[in-house]
Amino acid sequence: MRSLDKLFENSSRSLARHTSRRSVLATLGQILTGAALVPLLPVDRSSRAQAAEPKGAAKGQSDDPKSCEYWKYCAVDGFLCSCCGGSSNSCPPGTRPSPITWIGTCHNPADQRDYIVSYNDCCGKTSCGNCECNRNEREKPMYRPSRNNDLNWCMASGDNSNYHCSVSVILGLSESAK
Amino acid sequence: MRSLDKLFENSSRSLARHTSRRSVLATLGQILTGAALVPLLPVDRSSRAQAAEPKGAAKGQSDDPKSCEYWKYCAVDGFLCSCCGGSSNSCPPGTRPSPITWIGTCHNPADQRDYIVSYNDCCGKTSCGNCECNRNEREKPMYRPSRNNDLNWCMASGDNSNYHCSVSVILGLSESAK
Amino acid sequence: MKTCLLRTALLSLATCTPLLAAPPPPLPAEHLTVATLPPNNPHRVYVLDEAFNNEIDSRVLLFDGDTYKRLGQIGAGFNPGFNLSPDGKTTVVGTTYFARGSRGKRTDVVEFNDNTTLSVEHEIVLPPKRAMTLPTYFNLAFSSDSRFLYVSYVTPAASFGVLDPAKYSVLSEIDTAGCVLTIPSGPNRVSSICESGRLLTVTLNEQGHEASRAMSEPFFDADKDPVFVQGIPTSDGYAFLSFLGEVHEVDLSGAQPAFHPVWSLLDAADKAQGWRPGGTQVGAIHKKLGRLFVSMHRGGEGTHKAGGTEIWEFDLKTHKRVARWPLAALKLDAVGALQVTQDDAPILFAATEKADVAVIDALTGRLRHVEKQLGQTPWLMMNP
Amino acid sequence: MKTCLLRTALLSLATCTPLLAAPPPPLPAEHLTVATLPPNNPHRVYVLDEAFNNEIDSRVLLFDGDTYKRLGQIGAGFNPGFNLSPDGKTTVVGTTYFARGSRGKRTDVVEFNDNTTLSVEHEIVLPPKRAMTLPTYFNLAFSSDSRFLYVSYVTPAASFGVLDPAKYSVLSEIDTAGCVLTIPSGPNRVSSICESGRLLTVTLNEQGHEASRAMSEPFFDADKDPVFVQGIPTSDGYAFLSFLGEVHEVDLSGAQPAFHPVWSLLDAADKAQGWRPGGTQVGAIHKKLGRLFVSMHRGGEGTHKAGGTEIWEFDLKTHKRVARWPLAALKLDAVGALQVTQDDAPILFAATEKADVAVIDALTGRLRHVEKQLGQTPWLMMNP
Repeated sequence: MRSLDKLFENSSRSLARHTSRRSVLATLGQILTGAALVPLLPVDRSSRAQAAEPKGAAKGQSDDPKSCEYWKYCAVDGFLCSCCGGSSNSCPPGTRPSPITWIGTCHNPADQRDYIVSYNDCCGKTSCGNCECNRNEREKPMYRPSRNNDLNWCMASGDNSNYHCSVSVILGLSESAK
Repeated sequence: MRSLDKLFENSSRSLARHTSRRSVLATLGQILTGAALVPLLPVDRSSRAQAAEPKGAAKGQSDDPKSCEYWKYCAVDGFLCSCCGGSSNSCPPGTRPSPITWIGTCHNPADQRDYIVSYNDCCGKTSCGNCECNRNEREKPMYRPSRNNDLNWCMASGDNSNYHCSVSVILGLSESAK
Repeated sequence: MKTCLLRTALLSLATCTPLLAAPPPPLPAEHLTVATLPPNNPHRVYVLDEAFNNEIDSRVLLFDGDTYKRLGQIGAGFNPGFNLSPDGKTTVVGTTYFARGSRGKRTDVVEFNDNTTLSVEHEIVLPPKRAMTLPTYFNLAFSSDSRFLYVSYVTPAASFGVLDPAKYSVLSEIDTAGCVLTIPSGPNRVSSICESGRLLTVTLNEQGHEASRAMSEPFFDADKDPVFVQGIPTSDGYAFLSFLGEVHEVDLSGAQPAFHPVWSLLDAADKAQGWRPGGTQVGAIHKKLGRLFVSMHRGGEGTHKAGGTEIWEFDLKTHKRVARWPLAALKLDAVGALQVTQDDAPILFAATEKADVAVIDALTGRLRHVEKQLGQTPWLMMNP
Repeated sequence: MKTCLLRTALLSLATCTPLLAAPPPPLPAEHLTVATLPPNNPHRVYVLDEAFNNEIDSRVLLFDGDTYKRLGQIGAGFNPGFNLSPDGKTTVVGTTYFARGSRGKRTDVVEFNDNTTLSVEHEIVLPPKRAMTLPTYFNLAFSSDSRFLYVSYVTPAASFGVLDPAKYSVLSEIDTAGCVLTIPSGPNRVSSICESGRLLTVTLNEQGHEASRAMSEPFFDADKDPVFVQGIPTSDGYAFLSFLGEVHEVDLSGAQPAFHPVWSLLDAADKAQGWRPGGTQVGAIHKKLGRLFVSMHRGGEGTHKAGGTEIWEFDLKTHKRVARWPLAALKLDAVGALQVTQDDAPILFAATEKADVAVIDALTGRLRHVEKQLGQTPWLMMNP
């Protein structure tokens, strides 16, 4: 459980900056659910290319955070914030990170490790409309919200519930990488 | 002046159905301004093809009211209501005709006559987004509003000022066709 | 000239010949009107364009599969759900608006659109809890007798609202213990899908409050092979396809859900080739003919949203595949959404990932028409 | 392993060789932040995407002509006007919202966006009279000292509002007798363009109310050769191009407008070939270099909105064409909007009718970058 402790610590720190205490607790709840479900299977490379292919993304790996094929985006369904004025882990100016989120596991080919990433939406502006990315590795339908990317994770942002773009934030190593 | 009398009669009749007395008067005001400005020049065919060309419309004439090249659309800049659930002279279901309008003259190749047409916008829904048409024969900038198609003619429709699509309604023969 | 024409009709042509050569009378003045919808026909389809690049401007487009005409547009706001009333006369849209378009006060609302005038007749303002997710049959759903309208909430805590579509009021909110969406059955039952693979079924009383609830046995395994939430209406309930191509038919005609034996879309060869269903509306069923149409592609884990490169047709009685239509042969892009009309000359509507909508003869697979760019992102299609 | 690496640094490698061959340490955890804009640079451009197919979702996109990065987005509502404050720190957007997106209560408003945070800091609610038309420099404009903000009204009766951008209040409405738009000059003068070809200039008092008005001589003929309303900023005022390619430079530095001698973009050969300016933002001027860039095409009457197939560069002193850049050679579609930066290494931004924005070296005409699909319909570009 070492990495899980680490995980909570990181995620709570990173999220506390932007969110109320209530929503941090909500977030930890989400992450707890998600972390408990991290599969031990290795990532299926072939499926990744397939998943991205129909949406016109380039096949294979990419080191470019503006590319849908960038390793951290293995379950992003939306616009990449790195093409909208943000980065792979920062929201564009004038938008707000979603206080709640869901997490997944992505394989980094550079070090052959699996990482737990937090998928947050950036909220409060209308669709960025640039760099649409649709990858769904180990993504599950909405009856498992902690693994679902169809939900608008700006949902709990009140007057800022508009969806603008999506980020993917490294929280720590996945159990399977131990 | 026979045709001008006729023109007012028609336009007031057709518009009275949908508009308050105030706006009918406004309309007649617009048409009066416009009618006084109907040029006596014949229509410049070459210019028409050119005007439509950059927007990808087919060259030359068309009998299809869904085509930007249909003769009545010689100064339409917007979406053709005939592609949105309406026709060349009717608004789509659930939209409202603009109570105010501007008029132009279009040449009908079928009978070689110039007709005065009323360009109305259909209002109260968001952009139709289909059959965009951009033709500007004898169209003038907004300092001559009675000849301008850049203005959103839904402007006076209050809560229904959203622009959906555009129609072109025959009001009568142009003076030059006498 | 009129008198001359009159004389012509009565007497000889000779005297008028030169005048008859004169030009035709001018076109009459036209009158500006508002078009009314033509009489209803079974081949109409309501297409939700999510307008994903400009998502606050989603809309429902009414399209005619016979004339290939766009009949009109219904506003759908931001990240909407929608459905049709059992009598087909009303389109309900559950959506969200912000006072300043992209920002400002949030208002969640259900709008009632008259399908003959395409105008909003009523609305019900909701608590700001509406499930913001992909549209399905279950974001917003009517009871069989239209007495109740159910709306799914996710905050992310899951619950649903019970609305009165006659009095335009909110009757109650019912917690679903993490289970999601509102699958209607009968006049007063609502089932929600749970992470455990079970259905939670809540029975309502006359006032639209919870009378009782029951949890079914699991009918799928969310870890091994999750089902799409896009249930497909059947004669006694809904069919749920799984990521790996299993068909779970749920009978909702009784007090509690019953589950038909599970069957697979795939034989050994299909499995070996990696065929799977995928898209935003993966299948459609013609109830009377007992035929299932599915959007199929080849791919691995994570490809459940990939559009189909083929449409497969199955017989719901024999569970046999009776047709297989490769879309490349029809020069169509991958298909993300399918819908079929319920009449005896059914039309299959197939929306591609490039936003074209194909009109296909559901009996023969013959392509009749391709409507180009029916919006930006047509993700769900409904018909009465 | 950490201690080993420590020892390594201090002592010998030998003992650790096997461990050093071990994989690198895992990537550190990241922190979710909100990006701040990089320091300003002269090559930024504010691009208005009218989003014509979804017009309630217009937006202003901030784009960097050096890094080719999209820096952020400012919401712009429906059929907006916009402008930058004289100090470049604020983007003002004049727009309209409806309570239910496509319908419902109409609210006209001016929003003040902080250009360092791209967030709306203030708004002024307007009477529902805002001119709904193509964006220009004159739908919304600041006085030279930012004391006043002027907003054009058309109902279709023409007038304008005088706003206080410090107190966020409406100071007055001034009738313009049919003349349109608000061309600012000095701290308290507003000129409007009249159908008669004259400029109406209203001088304001301290309270932002009308102190006096005067009508200029006609400087163009709306029947024979109308000018585009898209004035181009010059060192002493604005240049207005005519449909037939005449250049009307208006000096607004004095109490009343003065008109420089009219000159033509076209020589006899150009005229014979039917060259004309056209588009939604037909030209741009580099003030210090005294260079005018115009989007030119060949066409007849009615083609004034056609994008340019060539960009022509003129010397404002000699009135001679100094360069001519055919866009086909750069593999660019027809160009509908032009803007140039005002620094010593200027960049020309050219927005095509296919919504691509080309980044061109304004000194050489060399194409540096094409930003694909910068929105749906980029119709106006502004820079400080």
